[in-house]
Amino acid sequence: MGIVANVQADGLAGLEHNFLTGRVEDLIRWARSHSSWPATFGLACCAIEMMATGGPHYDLARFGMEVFRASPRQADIMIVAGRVSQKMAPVLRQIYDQMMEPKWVISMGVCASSGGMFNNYALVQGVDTIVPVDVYAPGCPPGPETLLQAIVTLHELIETGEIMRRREVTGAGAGVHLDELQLPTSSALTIGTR
Amino acid sequence: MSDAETPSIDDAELAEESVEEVLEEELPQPELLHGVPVSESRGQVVLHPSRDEYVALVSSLRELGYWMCVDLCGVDYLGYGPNRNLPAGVAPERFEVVVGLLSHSDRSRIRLRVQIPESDPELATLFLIHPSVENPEREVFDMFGIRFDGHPDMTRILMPDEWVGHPLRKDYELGRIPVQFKGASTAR
Amino acid sequence: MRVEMFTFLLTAAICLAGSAGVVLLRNPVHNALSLVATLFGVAVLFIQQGAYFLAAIQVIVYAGAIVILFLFVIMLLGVDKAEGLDRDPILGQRPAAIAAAVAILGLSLTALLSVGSRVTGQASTLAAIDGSEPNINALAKVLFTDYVFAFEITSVLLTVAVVGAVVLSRKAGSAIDVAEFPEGTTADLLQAKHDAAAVEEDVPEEVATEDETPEGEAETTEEALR
Amino acid sequence: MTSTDLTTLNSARDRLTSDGSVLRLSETEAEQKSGYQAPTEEGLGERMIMNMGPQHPSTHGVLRLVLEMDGETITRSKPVIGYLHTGMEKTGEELTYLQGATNVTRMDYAAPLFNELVFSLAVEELLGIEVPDRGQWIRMLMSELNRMSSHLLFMATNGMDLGAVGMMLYGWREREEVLRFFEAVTGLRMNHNYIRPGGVAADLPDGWEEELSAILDIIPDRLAEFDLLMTGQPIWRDRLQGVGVITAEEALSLGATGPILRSTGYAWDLRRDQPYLKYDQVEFDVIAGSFGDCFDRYSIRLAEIRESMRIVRQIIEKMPEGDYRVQDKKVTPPPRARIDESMEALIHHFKIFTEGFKVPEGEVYVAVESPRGELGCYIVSDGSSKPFRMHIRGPSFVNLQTLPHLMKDSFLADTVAIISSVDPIMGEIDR
Amino acid sequence: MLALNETWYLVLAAMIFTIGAVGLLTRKNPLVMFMCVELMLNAVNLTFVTFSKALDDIAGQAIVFFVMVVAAAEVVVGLGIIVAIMRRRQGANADDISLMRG
Amino acid sequence: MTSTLQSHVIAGMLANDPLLSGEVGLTTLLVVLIKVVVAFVGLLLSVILMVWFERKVIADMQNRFGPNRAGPFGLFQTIADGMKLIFKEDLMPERADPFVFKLAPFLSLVPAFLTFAIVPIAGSFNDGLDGVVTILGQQTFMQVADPQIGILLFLAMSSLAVYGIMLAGWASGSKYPLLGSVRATAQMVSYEAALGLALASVLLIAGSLSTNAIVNGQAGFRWNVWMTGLVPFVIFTIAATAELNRPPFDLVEAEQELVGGFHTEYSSFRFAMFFLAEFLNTVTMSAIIVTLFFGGPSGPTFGLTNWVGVYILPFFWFFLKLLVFLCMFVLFRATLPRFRYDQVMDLGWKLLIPASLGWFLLLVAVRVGSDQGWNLVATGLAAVAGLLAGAFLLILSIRASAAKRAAVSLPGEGT
Repeated sequence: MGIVANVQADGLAGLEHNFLTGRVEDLIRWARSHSSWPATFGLACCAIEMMATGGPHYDLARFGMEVFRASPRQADIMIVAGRVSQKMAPVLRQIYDQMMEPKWVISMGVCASSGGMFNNYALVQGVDTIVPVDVYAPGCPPGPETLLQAIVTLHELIETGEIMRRREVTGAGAGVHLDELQLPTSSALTIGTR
Repeated sequence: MSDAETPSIDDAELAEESVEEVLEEELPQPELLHGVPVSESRGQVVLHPSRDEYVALVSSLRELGYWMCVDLCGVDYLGYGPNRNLPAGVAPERFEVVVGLLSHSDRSRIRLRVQIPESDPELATLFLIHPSVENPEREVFDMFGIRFDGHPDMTRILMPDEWVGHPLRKDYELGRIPVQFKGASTAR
Repeated sequence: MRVEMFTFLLTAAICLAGSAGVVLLRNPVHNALSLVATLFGVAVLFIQQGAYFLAAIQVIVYAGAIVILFLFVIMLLGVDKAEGLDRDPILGQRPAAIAAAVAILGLSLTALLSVGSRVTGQASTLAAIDGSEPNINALAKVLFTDYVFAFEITSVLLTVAVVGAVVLSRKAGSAIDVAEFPEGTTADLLQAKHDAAAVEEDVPEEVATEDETPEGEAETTEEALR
Repeated sequence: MTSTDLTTLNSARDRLTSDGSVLRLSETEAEQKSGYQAPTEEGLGERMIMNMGPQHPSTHGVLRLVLEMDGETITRSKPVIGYLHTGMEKTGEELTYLQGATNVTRMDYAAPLFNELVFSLAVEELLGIEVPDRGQWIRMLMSELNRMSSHLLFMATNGMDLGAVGMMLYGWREREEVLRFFEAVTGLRMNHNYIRPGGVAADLPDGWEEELSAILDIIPDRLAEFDLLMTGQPIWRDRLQGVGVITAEEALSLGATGPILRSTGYAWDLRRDQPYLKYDQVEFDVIAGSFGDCFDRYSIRLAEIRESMRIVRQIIEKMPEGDYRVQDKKVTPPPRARIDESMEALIHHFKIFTEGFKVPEGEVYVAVESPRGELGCYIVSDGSSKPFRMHIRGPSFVNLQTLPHLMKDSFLADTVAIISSVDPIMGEIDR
Repeated sequence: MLALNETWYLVLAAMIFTIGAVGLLTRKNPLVMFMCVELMLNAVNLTFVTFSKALDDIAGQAIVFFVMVVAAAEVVVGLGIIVAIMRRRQGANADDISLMRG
Repeated sequence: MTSTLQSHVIAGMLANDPLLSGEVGLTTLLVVLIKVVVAFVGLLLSVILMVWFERKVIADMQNRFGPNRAGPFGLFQTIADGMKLIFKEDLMPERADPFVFKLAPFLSLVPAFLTFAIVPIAGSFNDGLDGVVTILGQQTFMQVADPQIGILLFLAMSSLAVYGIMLAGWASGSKYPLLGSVRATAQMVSYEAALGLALASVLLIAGSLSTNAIVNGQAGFRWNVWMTGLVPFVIFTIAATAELNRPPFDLVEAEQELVGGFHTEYSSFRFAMFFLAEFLNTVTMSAIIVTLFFGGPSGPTFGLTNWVGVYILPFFWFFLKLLVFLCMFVLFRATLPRFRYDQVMDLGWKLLIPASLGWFLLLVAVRVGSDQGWNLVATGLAAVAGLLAGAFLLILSIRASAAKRAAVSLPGEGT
């Protein structure tokens, strides 16, 4: 049913570019960036912060991302939240393979990005050895602000099509590195009517 | 004793020898509690049963109110200095299994340290006395390679089944991978 | 008229294709789906002949309940594997079946076509279909007057069927052959382990390997049955 | 304490070792027999092996359960762990005592301060030092707040697991209030490395009382909402009451601690029964259940949030003035201001953070009551500045053993409630 | 163009009935055999309705109603039996049901 | 012969709709076409809004903003989701049954569309008008079709909706979806009985299966919700929620246990179709509830007989009532925990079905009593007494069987 069978490049990359397909492509990119459903892939500490990002204070739903899909088939973003052990690595890869194109990966936290402080026998030193990573969110764990920044960055990359260009260059993920945001959240901010 | 010492088997042998020498020279009568040598560490009571006394001791302690086995872990003393805080009459071995028992009625804890020789890393299981040791014993097996005789499911618990080696042994490398910085020509 | 003919032909094609599917397809789920197609076709034909209520009931009862029940059983039993059609159950059964089919069809067609478009029989005087009265009301009237006894009897039949089905499908104590599942208690396992000289052959592994190999299971039950 | 005696205990133990509720199937075999997309030859009327996880929405991270099911009823099961094994105990042997807290805090990521606390207590025990009063009270304050945030997290996930999506968000909302205070005090929302051997990293910030009382004003109202949405909800009660029942004797035999043990009516709480810090100077109740089911475990945690708030209120009143860490040059780095002034202080600071401090030989086991039960730390020191062996007794690791017994003969849907009620944190289980 | 009259329906019904009969005789899977019985019943129902229409007699439809009820009852009991057999014997087919004898 | 047959057929299908009673011309076809297109587009639009509405309302209940990046107030969020899903890679699992796997989404989408055909959405029902409006000079009803068997069509479609879910789960060829679909089938088939029985009470009052007649019968606030005594409405609503697989009955896709239930293996546009069908069904079911119990589009028209009184106000009332039920479904999702499978079955079989049957019998007794001129109070009391006795017996038998089951299972537990 899907019009696209295998999305490696932009939605309609195979077609000749004219005004119409160009517009359609823009539209598709807009849709993809505004509706990127994350897969529920929580591993460790970062998963808690990832869920907190979905909570009322930070509200992932603003980006249309509250639809955490349990089934990898329906998910677009895999947020690798936490340390990946040697035992988990094959499972991670399997779930990545089960996701449908187009799919994006955010490596959340230093453990996922590089093994972090646990440079030892048990951990995979950097999840980019298993799956291509598009955005690295630093921090241990990255605060929700940092994760949001990673997500917004990813959305921008998708909408501008930059992500595909970068992927072609690197041959893997887009590999965008961010700085950790250290925003004071001490302000009592309550969202909503209450 | 210095932290600059590099752990090696020779040291352990040395340590054993020195303790044996001490034992032969003085031969003091060990203080006994529940029929096994007892020592104290920072105010905590530690019993030192032999491998043969172990199960019977836990069993009788259970009768005495130590109903809960809260903890069971292993220690690899390879490369440790001579002073193991063992009472007289207990010969130090490379491995130790440390069992923590808790009595709710008199709110006290007691600790057991069982010496396990490197040549025969086996110990009887406590499973039929305290079912709570199932996971911890599997962990000790996984991490130290100490087999628990009679344990219903003596398989690896944390590492994958096909993993080689026992990570918490002192002669098992940490597995550190040198950090490589982007653009650097050589690994640092 | 053309519309009518068109509808009939289309529906008839669906019916025939569906019924052929029931017979020819190998996967029971596909069979059931083909059956649904036929049932739908028949429902449309009912509507074409003014039997609205029956058409609705046909969909609700046949498609919505009976075939669902079929599918449920297929999935429940996990018999959704394709069945080989190559082996003839009884020697010559299939040619005989074809012959019988040709005979039945031939006979009925001869009978039907020989009389042309006439339908023999007396038009009803008792329960005539009044064009002004809705079909449902007419049907309801005869059901609750002339056929009220039959109606009550069918309700008894249904009750009996339900009770029967419950009794049949209730899981008897021995529904699962315990012997096939060596559910050794831990103490047993430990005992066995101590007894056995060969410690290497772990008992838990035996537990694991012995359970649910479908072939073995079938054999043991077969023996048990004989 | 209760009517538990050795006879009932023995019979419970024998029952546990012989009822065969644990599926002794190795991981590889379980994989072969089933899997995420395994075939279904067995059909649904027969027993089949099902793998749940390690990446499954309701397994709290990466727990994997191998279930043997008869239809939808679970006959035997086995939790498979290790998917988050981080080698922290090994890493801990490579880090100095000062760095150690950074390591252990990442174990139980829902209650990081307890890990730091138990590690610090163990090191202090080995060092033989006594933390000043204010330091102890701050530790107590922080750990009680952490207990609240951890239990609020439980409320959220428990609600989510049972399909009350709203609860998920409400739990996070309240937790965020507590985290804001943590951030103000420690600078981080999680993995604080705030409680260190010798005291705490920094004194409480100015105006902490006001911030705290603001939190204490908000949360009781919100807990009343929880009562409305969950405690009094008929569907909620139906889902939890009588599900996953365990007796006190079974819990004792399986080494279960924390809310699981207390839900059986066995009121054992280290804060009261083996007091550490200054718990003997505050008033609080140990909440115990009576049925040992999931609902008891849920309501115990809910009540413990209220008890923690009670303790926090007392701490605000009683907080003494004074040092927040020991003034022992060997253990404590010099204050930040002095480093700029004195060369000596700079060298001292440098040395303590590079070499660490030496800890006398010996071994010690210290336990505290974490939100999940008894959190213990066993340290063997060889006199150097790094632990020779550092072992953490994670409550979830031991509590996880109750799962097969809790789940026996329950429905697949109940497993979710049961896993949730055990509240396992995989970081602590796998370490 | 031929006019659509009752014969068309009757011929169609006869064909469906025949197909059902063939299926019943040739298939081995008891579930499929059951489905074939349903096909035959449907063919008969169609005949009834056709005659009801032709003769302007609602009784034909009333009988179809009863046929449906009886079919439902039959399916319920029949499937119950099949489930009971299949539970014991994976992949049982109609030929094996003779084992039930005695 | 044939022409009478044809008009008979059409009259039967579309019953009292005056549009088709006379000569069927081009205008008529045009009107039908317009109605179909309007209904189709309107439904799609309403689904898009419904998804947005649900996400926004739930977000507000949880002190969040909800989607607000895609378009004003996040209104285009659903469109973005749909677009993205269409242009996502498609997958046919290796073990899947290709034909059935492709068929299943349609089977769940089509019934949802078809059911809406019988819902009257406007037209005046006051002052003796029976909802007739005039479009292009043709008199007609504001509904796509008004068959004699109207409500039976709804039942038929809701029983067909099971196919989509059942076959989707089976065709995926993996375990979680299969479990999900078996659950779904059992649940939907059981609750259909309660649904039908609750409906019977309405039909008893209305005396017709045609939705137009049912709405017409409720004109002047003689709404069935109180004419049938509230109980059928409550039962119908609960059963409808279960039929929709909406929380608290969403066991079928119970994420926490079965990952995604029957649609675990579906991605791309096929998943979008299931998603669409779920919300479509919600809208349709709300519309059916409004039609059956709350008088459909009927409401005060303030004596207006012009286009405001015929189109705008009735549609406004209809929409308002619809919104209430949509809100109700959203509220269920936001607050209630999920039932367990056996609890759902117990609720259906042991409570809803007996209760709806008993209430139906009570209504029948009252009806017969008033027809025969018996003393209504006495009849009512006798009926209630009879029902209470029945209920007592039922409870007794349930208790007995539970006790027996417990007794059987106890020795098995092994001491």
